Amino acid sequence: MATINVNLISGRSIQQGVAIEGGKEKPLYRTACGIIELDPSDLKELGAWKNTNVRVTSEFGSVVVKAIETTQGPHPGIGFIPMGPWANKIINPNTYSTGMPTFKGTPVRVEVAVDQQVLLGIELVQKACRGETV
Amino acid sequence: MTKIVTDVICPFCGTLCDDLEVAATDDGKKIIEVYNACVIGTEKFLHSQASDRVTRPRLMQADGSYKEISYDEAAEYTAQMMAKAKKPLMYGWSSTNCEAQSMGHEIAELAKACVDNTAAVCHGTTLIAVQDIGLPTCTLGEVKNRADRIVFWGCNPAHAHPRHMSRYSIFPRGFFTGKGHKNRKLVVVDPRPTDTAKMADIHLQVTQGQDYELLNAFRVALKGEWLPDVVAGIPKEKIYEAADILKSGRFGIIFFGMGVTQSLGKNHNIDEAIAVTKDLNDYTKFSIMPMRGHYNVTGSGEVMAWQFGYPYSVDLTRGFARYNPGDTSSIDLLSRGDVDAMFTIGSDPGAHFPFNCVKKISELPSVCIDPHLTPTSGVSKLHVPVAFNGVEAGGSCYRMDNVPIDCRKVVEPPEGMLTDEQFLIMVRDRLKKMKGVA
Amino acid sequence: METITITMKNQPALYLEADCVSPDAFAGMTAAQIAELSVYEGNVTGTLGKYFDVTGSAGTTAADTKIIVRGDVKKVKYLGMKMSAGEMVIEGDADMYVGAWMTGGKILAKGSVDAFAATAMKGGELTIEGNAGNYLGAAYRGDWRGMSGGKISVKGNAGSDIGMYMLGGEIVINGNIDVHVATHAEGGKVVIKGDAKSKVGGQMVEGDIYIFGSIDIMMPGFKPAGEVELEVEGTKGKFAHFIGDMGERHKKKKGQVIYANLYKKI
Amino acid sequence: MSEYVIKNGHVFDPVQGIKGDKAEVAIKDGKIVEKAGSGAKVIDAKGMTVMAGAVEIHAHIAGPKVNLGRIYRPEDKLFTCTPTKGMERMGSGNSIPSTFKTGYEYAKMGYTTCMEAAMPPMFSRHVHEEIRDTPIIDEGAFPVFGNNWFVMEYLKNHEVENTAAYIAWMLRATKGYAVKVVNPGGTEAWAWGLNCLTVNDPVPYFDITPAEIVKGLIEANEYLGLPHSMHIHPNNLGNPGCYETTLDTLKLAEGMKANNKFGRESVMHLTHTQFHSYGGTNWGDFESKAKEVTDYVNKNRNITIDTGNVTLDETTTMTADGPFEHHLTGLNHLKWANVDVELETAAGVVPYIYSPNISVCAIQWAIGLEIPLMMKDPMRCYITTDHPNAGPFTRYPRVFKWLMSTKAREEQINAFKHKDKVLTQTSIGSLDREISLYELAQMTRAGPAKSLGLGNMCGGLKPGMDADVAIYNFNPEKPVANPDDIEKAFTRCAFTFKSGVEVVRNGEIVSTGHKRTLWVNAKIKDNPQVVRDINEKFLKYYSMTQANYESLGHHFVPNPFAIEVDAT
Repeated sequence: MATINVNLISGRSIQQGVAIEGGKEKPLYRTACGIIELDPSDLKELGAWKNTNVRVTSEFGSVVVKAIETTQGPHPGIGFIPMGPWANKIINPNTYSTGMPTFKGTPVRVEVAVDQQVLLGIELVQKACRGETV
Repeated sequence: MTKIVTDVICPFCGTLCDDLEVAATDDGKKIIEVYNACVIGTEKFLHSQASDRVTRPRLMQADGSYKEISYDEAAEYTAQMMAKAKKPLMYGWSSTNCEAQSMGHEIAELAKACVDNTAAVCHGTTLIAVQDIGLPTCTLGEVKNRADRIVFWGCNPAHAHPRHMSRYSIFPRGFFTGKGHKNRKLVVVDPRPTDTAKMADIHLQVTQGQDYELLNAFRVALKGEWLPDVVAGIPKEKIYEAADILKSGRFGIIFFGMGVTQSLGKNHNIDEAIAVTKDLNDYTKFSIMPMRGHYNVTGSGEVMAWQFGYPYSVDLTRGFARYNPGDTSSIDLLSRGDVDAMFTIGSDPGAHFPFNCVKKISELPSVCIDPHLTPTSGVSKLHVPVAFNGVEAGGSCYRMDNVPIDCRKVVEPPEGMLTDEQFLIMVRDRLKKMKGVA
Repeated sequence: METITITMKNQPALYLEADCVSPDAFAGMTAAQIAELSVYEGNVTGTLGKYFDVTGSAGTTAADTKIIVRGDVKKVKYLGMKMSAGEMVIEGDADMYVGAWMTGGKILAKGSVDAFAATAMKGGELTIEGNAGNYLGAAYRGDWRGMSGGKISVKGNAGSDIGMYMLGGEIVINGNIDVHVATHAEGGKVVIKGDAKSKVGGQMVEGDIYIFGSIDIMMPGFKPAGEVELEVEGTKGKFAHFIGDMGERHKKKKGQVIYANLYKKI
Repeated sequence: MSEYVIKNGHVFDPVQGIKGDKAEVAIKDGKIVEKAGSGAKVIDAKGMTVMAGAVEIHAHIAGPKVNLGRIYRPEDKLFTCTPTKGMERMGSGNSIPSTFKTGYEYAKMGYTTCMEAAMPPMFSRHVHEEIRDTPIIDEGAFPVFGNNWFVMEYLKNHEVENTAAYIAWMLRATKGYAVKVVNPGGTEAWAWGLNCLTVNDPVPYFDITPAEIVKGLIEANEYLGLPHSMHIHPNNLGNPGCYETTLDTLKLAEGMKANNKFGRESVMHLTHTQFHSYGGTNWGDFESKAKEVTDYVNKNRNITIDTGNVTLDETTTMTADGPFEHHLTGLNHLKWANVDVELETAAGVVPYIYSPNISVCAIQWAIGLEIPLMMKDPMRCYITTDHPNAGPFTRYPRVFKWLMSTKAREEQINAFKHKDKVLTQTSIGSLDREISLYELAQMTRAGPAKSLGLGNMCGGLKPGMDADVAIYNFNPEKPVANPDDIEKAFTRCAFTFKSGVEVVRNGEIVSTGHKRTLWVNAKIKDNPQVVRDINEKFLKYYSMTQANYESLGHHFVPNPFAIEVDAT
């Protein structure tokens, strides 16, 4: 199976904003934030169709999200996961003693994971806290 | 019959729009329609009306299930936790009003706790930079009335602050800006061609993590000094050109966001951006402003500063206030295992902290005060649902430019539900008794 | 010189703040008196003796006092804070603020130390045989008066933001460093014998940085100014000379603009 | 409410002309009374000095720029934060204390009424939230008008009545106390990076001069009959040679007469006069012009002033004079904060160290003392440090020491590195006047109270006035052995009473009292034009709605005290 390495950034999107106000226990939150936006060239290199589940892994953790074609591109080499528990499972928590984690700029590996599920937000956090794979 | 409430303040982002109109039923119980708000603000008002809303405190049981308890029991549980802890962390505050923040600070003082707000994961590094070199800034109306140069650096208002551009920054016609956006030059710096960048006269697609270098190059370019051929992925000609555009305006402003506060360089990115702004004042008038996220994170910083002297990450454990992000900041406290109880209000660290910190929260005695079900409520031992501030309760809030605006109550909360402030008063009174304070 | 030894016996559950552990605070005291000094674990005040065995005795003055810290003090903050004279040896790793605000005396940390060591140091010597954390020899938040004197030596690596707002004194790192070094400095000397990453010397007004290894990304504000032969910390060699930060303000002396210098070994 | 009778103390009360006589002061129901009941608690003030609670006429103690100072100066608090103690909340800050510490420190020094000197109207809710959290002392706040678009547009056509109507609206909307002017026109010019350095420099776009703004605001102030006069920080602050601009500004009040029911005689209050009394053409030939300025003020009875004494500390400068702070950061290269406020004003903040080793700082120190020593009428000259600009207010006792003791002044002059320069550039060395306790009571109590239009309420011990009393451990019958004893005595009161409540005993807080917010409610004739103008500006140019601007509910001002003015 092909894997690609991208630089992960997280951040806001309007769908993320709507979803957090609409209820983080709801599927809409997963639709908005349980995704990774990839450049079409990176999707191609990964050998994945749009809207395929992928496992994204960094030095700090691993999470399953749905790979979608970027809405604000092109940005080859950059992956974007809207801010939320999915992104935070894998971002670099190093604060460099400033109090601020490195939410943007974490090297990650992306691999296709069609048979794995993207969890709901609260479920993801609860399972991960229990030490289960998410 | 319906009644229309006017001049309603939107309790979502730091733009703190105050021109919403809300149609509610005559008995003041139900919201029917929201006018003038962005899609997020509208959702915020309407979601408060969800039929499946949790309305009573819930205590997690040993098997992971929840048991409904009374507010009295919840206040007692919270006060006990605060009284027992050696180093409790009281985190959040950015989605509640200044009155509740003030009451929370009394609790923090009694319990000798650490107090921190969501700047910790948002604009905390901005505050560090401001402490290092200052901040030439202005109110948003100044931008509307005067600005002809707008820079969005590492921020994407099209998504995060949807009405910012129409109310204040790009489109409005003001006193000296009668032609609206036609007289404004827009520069966007972002590693992605975002929806904001697509509107720009110049988009500099900076290499992610090299904003500090690019900002430094701007300062060099303003002075007309030597530059390497390419900085942070941008050819030097483009940097000189952009620097000239900024210099040639009458009134300019840099808005910046988490693209710079959270990337490598952190506080120094802002530090250098402020230095660019300061330098530009040698040629014209320039200001800079952080795009604050939560609608009242600014207020939390203000109240914390006038009461304790510092805008966030305050440690009261020794009985007096101390401050040093890296030591007294939430992420470092949790990552290092330097707290033994977690009190969350008006924010969702479960969703927005790195996972190692969330796991730590799940292992601690913990209380989450939040109208919503959230990842934080999902890992906390006690969840106390409260009225939606800005919808079901009013109170003082501060916009991203520090302008104070008093939020309005639009409808009644569901029967028997308390506001943040009311619940905190119950906790404070109990804690006072436990500590033997009159 | 009298020696007092404190040995960790009861680990704190959280972290311990032991700003009393300095020759200045111990001077003139017996071991029993020292054991009664206050330390803090969160909001609970305890005695030093609750956590440490205290043996030996202190000298009459700080200068006559040597402190040996034994056992696992990875979770102890503020060792040697504000010390003005005397000596301290920390045998294992220590937490934050080792030698912070120190004005004199010597500290030898045989292990590694965490962030904020030697904050705003004015004088004395701090030697770290392991690694140093972030903000080594940096200013306190908001203060433009950073390290102004003394010497810091690190055998291992150091973190980010070392020597921020440095005004004087010397920092020598044998290993590698993370991002940001001597940011906003207006004096002083920093020598890095290993590699640096990026953001080296940003916003520097005055002062000198020597880098023996590589720099991942140069600051655009440092302009090439030729090559020089130098002897640095006992090593002779050819260095590429850069002046900067060209974007920053600079003083003039006798009509000449004074820049900060960055020397990179070739 | 408790009754008290203060016995055996040496009373200094300019309102009644009592100059150190042993007199009884009786307190009942929050007021000074002729005689208290037999059950009154007796306070023995033997060997002590008894004065009315002091009145602060000009300090920056609450609001956005003060808090910006707190936010951006963690180093101002390092190692000095104070713990919860009895009734006291935690405290922090040296040059910019937290709100709690501000209230406690003033009360401990015997101050009971304080004025926040510059309230940006748009930020009035913030100012009032901080005032609410400042315990004990009564406070008012001065909204700034000197760069306000409405004011400039009205006064361009000399529309005094409309200006007055606008001021009345603004005082109501912001719960403000007086008309404050800072660098008239210059701060609006600063919105474009420019300034007005003389009273005749035109304000960009608005086609008006600072002189016209100042004169018009005095006229509007007297049209309304407000308790305080127009309160001005003139153009060209802090520059060598600025005294000429100061004299030009003072002259604008010539021929104007006070019109009010409060006993106020002045029409202009010149604040922090020290910063406006500089001669010379550069920092090298910088010199004092205190004599020229005080000569003018001595001759013109419709002017009051305060001093702005430099205390030789590290401090934080903050002012609505935006261009000045930009100028200052260029001189000392320390961190610069600036906030421009739409349609109204601006503010800047820069830390500053008044070093006794720098000649300019030492000369500034001398000028600050020359002014009160040269003023003939202590009822028209008040002691301030323009806190925190020339030094923190907590240094008042040290300023009193310098004023009351030539020996203390000599000691300080001898400690300066550039002593000779101080002596050639100022006349501080030749002034042997020592301010008496009675004069001190005039300069810190009766005088500022009168200028604020509060002369019937506070600043004195006459029966019927508020029972604000400060008792100092200072025996006026004993010669002062060491000038430092003066400083010590005035730093911590033996007792402070605020509105009849004992708030300080032996220098410690024993009650947080019933703090009030003072504001002025001016009634005017209906003025539809001004109402329309206000509506229009909000629709077009403000970034918040008029309804939200005007909403300043009870929770912001929980204990208001409105001073009513009728100008209908």
